[in-house]
Amino acid sequence: MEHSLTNATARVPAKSRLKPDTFPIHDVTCTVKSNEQINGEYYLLILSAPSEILDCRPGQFFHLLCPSKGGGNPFFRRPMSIYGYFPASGELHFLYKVVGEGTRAMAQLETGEGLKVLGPLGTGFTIQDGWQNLLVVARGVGLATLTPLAQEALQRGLNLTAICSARSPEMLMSVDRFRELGANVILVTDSEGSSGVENLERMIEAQIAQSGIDAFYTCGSNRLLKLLQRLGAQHGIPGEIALEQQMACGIGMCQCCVRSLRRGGKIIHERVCKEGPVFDLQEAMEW
Amino acid sequence: MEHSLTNATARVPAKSRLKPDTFPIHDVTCTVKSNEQINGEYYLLILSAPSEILDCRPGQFFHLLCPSKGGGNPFFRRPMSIYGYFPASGELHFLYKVVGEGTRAMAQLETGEGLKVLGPLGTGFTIQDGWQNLLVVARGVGLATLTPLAQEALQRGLNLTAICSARSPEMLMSVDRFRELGANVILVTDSEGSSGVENLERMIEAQIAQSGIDAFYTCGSNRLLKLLQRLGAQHGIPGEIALEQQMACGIGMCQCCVRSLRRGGKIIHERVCKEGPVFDLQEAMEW
Amino acid sequence: MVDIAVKLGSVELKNPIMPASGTFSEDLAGVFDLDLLGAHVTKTVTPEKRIGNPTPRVCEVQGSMLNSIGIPSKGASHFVREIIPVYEIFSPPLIVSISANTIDEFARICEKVSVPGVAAIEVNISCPNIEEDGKAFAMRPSTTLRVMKGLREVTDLPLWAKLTPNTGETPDVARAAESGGADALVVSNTLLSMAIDVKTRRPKLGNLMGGLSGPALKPIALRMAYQCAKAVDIPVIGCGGIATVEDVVEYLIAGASAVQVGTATFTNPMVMPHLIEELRAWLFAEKFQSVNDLIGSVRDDEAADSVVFMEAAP
Amino acid sequence: MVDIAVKLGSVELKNPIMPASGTFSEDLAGVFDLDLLGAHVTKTVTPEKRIGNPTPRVCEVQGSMLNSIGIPSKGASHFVREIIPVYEIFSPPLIVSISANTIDEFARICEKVSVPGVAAIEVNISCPNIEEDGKAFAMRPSTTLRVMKGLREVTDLPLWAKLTPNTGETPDVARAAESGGADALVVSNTLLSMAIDVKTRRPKLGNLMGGLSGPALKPIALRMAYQCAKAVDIPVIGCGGIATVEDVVEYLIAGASAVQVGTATFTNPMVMPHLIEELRAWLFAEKFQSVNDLIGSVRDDEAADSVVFMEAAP
Ligand SMILES: Cc1cc2nc3c(=O)[nH]c(=O)nc-3n(C[C@H](O)[C@H](O)[C@H](O)COP(=O)(O)OP(=O)(O)OC[C@H]3O[C@@H](n4cnc5c(N)ncnc54)[C@H](O)[C@@H]3O)c2cc1C
Ligand SMILES: Cc1cc2nc3c(=O)[nH]c(=O)nc-3n(C[C@H](O)[C@H](O)[C@H](O)COP(=O)(O)OP(=O)(O)OC[C@H]3O[C@@H](n4cnc5c(N)ncnc54)[C@H](O)[C@@H]3O)c2cc1C
Ligand SMILES: Cc1cc2nc3c(=O)[nH]c(=O)nc-3n(C[C@H](O)[C@H](O)[C@H](O)COP(=O)(O)O)c2cc1C
Ligand SMILES: Cc1cc2nc3c(=O)[nH]c(=O)nc-3n(C[C@H](O)[C@H](O)[C@H](O)COP(=O)(O)O)c2cc1C
Ligand code: FES
Ligand code: FES
Repeated sequence: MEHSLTNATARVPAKSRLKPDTFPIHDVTCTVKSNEQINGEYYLLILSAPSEILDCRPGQFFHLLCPSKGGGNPFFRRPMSIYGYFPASGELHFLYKVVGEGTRAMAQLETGEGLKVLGPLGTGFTIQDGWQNLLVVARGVGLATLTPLAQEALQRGLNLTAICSARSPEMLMSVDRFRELGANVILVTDSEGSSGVENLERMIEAQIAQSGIDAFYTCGSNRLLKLLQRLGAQHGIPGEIALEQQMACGIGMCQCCVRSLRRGGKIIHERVCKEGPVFDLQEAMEW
Repeated sequence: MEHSLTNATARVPAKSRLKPDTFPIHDVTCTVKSNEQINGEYYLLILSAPSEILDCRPGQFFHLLCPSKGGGNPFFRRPMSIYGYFPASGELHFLYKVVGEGTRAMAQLETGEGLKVLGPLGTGFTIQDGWQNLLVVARGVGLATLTPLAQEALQRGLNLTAICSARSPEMLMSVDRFRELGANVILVTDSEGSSGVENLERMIEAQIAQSGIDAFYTCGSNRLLKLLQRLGAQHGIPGEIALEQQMACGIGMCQCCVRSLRRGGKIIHERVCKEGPVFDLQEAMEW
Repeated sequence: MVDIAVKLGSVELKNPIMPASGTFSEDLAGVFDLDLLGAHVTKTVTPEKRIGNPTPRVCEVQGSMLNSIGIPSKGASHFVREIIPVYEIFSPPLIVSISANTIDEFARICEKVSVPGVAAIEVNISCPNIEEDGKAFAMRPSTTLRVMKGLREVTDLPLWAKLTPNTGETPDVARAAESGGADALVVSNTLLSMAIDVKTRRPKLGNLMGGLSGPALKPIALRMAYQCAKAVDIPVIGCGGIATVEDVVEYLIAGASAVQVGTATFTNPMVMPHLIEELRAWLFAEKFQSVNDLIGSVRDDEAADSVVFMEAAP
Repeated sequence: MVDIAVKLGSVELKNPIMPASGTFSEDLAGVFDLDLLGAHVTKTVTPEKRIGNPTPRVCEVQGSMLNSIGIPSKGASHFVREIIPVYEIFSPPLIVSISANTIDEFARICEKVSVPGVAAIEVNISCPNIEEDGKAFAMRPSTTLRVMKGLREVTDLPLWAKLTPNTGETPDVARAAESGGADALVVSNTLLSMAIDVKTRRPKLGNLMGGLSGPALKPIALRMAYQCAKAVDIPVIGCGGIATVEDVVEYLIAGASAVQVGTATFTNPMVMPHLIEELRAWLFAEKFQSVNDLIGSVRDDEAADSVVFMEAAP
């Protein structure tokens, strides 16, 4: 886990960093291009965004200042993974599930309204030089977090297989998006009985045997975490997982967003907003 | 100062009062019919209101739950005199000046929106049986408070003269309304030099000499209060004044809205929301 | 039908919602049927006539309010003669709030208001008093104990001690009130605060400082209610910032057996009857048979005991 | 040009805006030029490594927040070796916040962080400590005096005592800190509070209770800043709920010579540089030559002296 990742904010800032035009974190008001419900629970928010905030890495997130709408009055910002970033068209996409006050308010945003976003934040996924075959296994909103990996794989000419898991086929999002990005998509659902751990394990083992897998990427499910940790250990395949934790500042100051990790035989705390949200798969702990 | 005024809430409630259909104070959501700026500072708000809240007395007020609009978030309700109440057409009118957070929010109300109003509240003006010639002297928003007196005088077939004072002629509101209600309107303004105390005194003395005055009614100005107290004492003419004070509850519970009054050789405190806002002219103290 | 009756020692309430002292009077009978309430709580009355503080007596702060009313009072005799009889026509228990500057005066007024028609006496020990150089009795365990003992001697009526948030010793004060003979605790009164008008540079209250009430007070008073419920065996009555049914439920879960609603009535005079109905509906939806099953049901077992009485943050 | 420089004893600030401890780190340099600030204040560091409290460590309450971070710390040695040097590249004075469980440990860490590059030491005496059965030093005048005296002996750097709102004795504690050798007071830390999730019936914080900060704290901390400014001759630094330039001005009028901004940075990371510009603009519009003319200019002369130290409400 070295390479490409030039996440400036993860290190102590050098003096040169303090020049006004080089601050890597931006707090800007974007304009809502569209905000549509794509199925029962999920919304797709498309913002028109200035190019300086679109220099993102897959796995990074933005901290969104939800409006006081829909009766609520969310106080903190809400962290949201970058579902898509498009410097060419000046677009920033979020895929989100309505769960509480903040996301309820977000769902009320209308085209043309402003939304303050802070970012890009956190440390994203790494793809090591020489890797060829990447496997993404995700469920729920985790799919949003992992989709930009396919964009990066496409740019770099790598093979990416995405196993997308959901309760029922109607719940599967971002499958089209993954396909558009040239990923090899496998759908598994609870309702069809295909999302069980045994079935996944069989499919992954087959893939390892067939073309090999250089790295696992996952997010959002304890069950998937355990499975991939086991397979990774067995086959010596590295992996990464994006974790969630409640956030206040989003930029590393408040220490509220820590998660426990296993490292060097000890349990340590790291900040999801700063060292994370992406962590080494084997270091991650069930929750 | 006895008569007609059947302000139920001013007395301890009798058991019969506790039956659900006889509560004199209503908390209802009215619909905005219109809300228009009528000159630089003043707005006229017309609400569509249920008839049960339109059994009002001149001088009474409503307690308005201003919306969280225009960036503000007013916490308390805001007291506003009834500018007009029309059971027949189901309308309730307020004339207000934009001064702070609450009135700024009110000014943003649009046709069709709801506004919660509590009332009618307080003890209004009294018109004693046998009185024929009433004199109203008012300035600023005080005109709003006094206008319904003209409505009452018209209904009772009494003569009412309204001396309306303002900084400049453009600022004079409710003059048309007074005229509509058959009042004899006299305009005085600072810009024309006609609003000085000497001029007012001369006009009032002339009226006393000519047709006589049975009672004074005023509101809103220390200068007018002093003048009328003096003339009232000299000529033995009774009078009433509507006073203002900041309010929390508006119905007599919190004791925040007291004003000092001279009564029986002592200085006493009375609640503007309950015993007031209308008080005896001679008891009122400058502020 | 969900049972929402609660017992506060010997005082039975048909529901756990009652007004907070100083934010209620018989004037509210002009708005709804006061028989709906769990109890009636009067404005604090003092032995002698008091004029109260200079105006402005209230101001707004971000989503809440400050007050420095100063307990204007017509005195105890007037109260017993004129006010108590007004409540004869109502069925809920009448709780009379009293305060005084010295323990002697406190005992005197306590005796005076121990009359038929009064169900319990709420002892407002959260006001500055002259014996303790301006500090309220409820700021310290020692003075709380002394005043409660003094009152316990002169009345057989239940005594509810009303605590103040202006202290760092809430659990100790709660235990002192219990030892002194309190039958219940009301938690809490307002928190000393200030606001300044930046244009005039004058304090927004005539009295310079005043008490914070409303939503901003809720997390503080809820913490106190929780601490008190852990510290004593007598019932705790939650008070501070309650405006929604979730607020009521939060206090009950924390261990309060009933709640008082103050500031919310100013902006929404119908709030108490609404809360009663909403509480019933909430309990029904959550499948509770009785409100008593909710009281004190906080799931705090996973947190270390040691932090329960932690007195400072973070 | 309006002069907005202030002096806090020997520490000179080019403007009166600085971050509050625990709500700031060098990470903010990713957002704006930290040289703009009046000073830099580090997260409280403890002598030894501490892991901090269980999550969730923060929650929202009506327009404000609670936290129980629990001061995770890599210990004083790591701090001196790794963190202090980071600030060498910045020009504003560096204020190091320290805390400890006993007076001895406090003295030890105070000595340890008294190194070049540190302009002043902020003494966080608002945390529970084991010597005083879980009470913070700043809850009582006696313990405040003792700890400040202990620190005064071991360092020549200016000492800023950070007070707690979890007390009923603010003016006494302020005077004790001054007597003990404090060069300035920071007023204040967070107020012990609680929130419960009504669905799960669990406390919203892993640690059960935590500190209230943000707008709800403002009227309380402003009152304390005012009381402290009246009580002592050393400078007072206001802290609590500051989010707008009016908030800054309110604290300065009340007598604070500078302010710290905490929670507001979480929702608006650019708030401090904005406040600096807005303060300059406000002073200009109100025709002040210097911010020093605004400090302590509250027009409280019309209120009786006696109420100034009133400790309870209403
Ligand atoms: C790095 C990161 C990336 C994320 N990306 C996405 C995404 O792409 N799509 C998506 O739908 N969701 C995502 N989440 C989860 C999302 O942040 C929460 O669903 C959201 O904050 C809930 O806010 P609420 O007000 O609707 O819910 P409430 O339950 O009302 O929120 C209360 C508080 O808890 C916090 N909170 C609640 N759930 C979570 C959670 N799962 N993670 C972190 N904080 C939480 C809120 O931020 C808020 O502070 C992400 C979380 C993290 C940490
Ligand atoms: C009985 C009564 C009748 C009134 N009738 C009218 C009317 O018909 N038209 C009109 O324009 N105004 C009237 N007023 C004044 C009106 O209530 C205030 O202008 C209004 O409350 C200001 O609110 P704000 O938020 O805009 O101002 P802010 O200054 O932001 O208000 C801050 C606080 O002070 C209170 N306050 C400010 N000014 C006054 C005031 N003059 N009187 C009482 N409280 C005040 C507010 O209610 C609020 O609680 C009346 C006041 C009273 C007491
Ligand atoms: C205007 C006002 C007057 C009050 N008067 C009294 C009083 O006389 N006696 C008393 O014990 N508490 C008094 N209180 C405190 C309330 O009873 C209550 O403890 C406090 O307001 C917190 O509850 P709330 O947030 O629901 O208002 C008063 C509060 C307000 C706002
Ligand atoms: C997340 C968080 C962590 C904090 N950590 C510390 C700390 O380590 N040391 C300290 O003295 N104060 C700490 N505080 C208190 C703040 O410095 C400040 O006193 C308080 O938050 C009030 O200011 P505010 O309302 O502007 O946030 C912390 C506050 C928050 C919200
Ligand atoms: S959210 Fe503040 S450190 Fe991560
Ligand atoms: S406003 Fe409450 S008593 Fe008048």
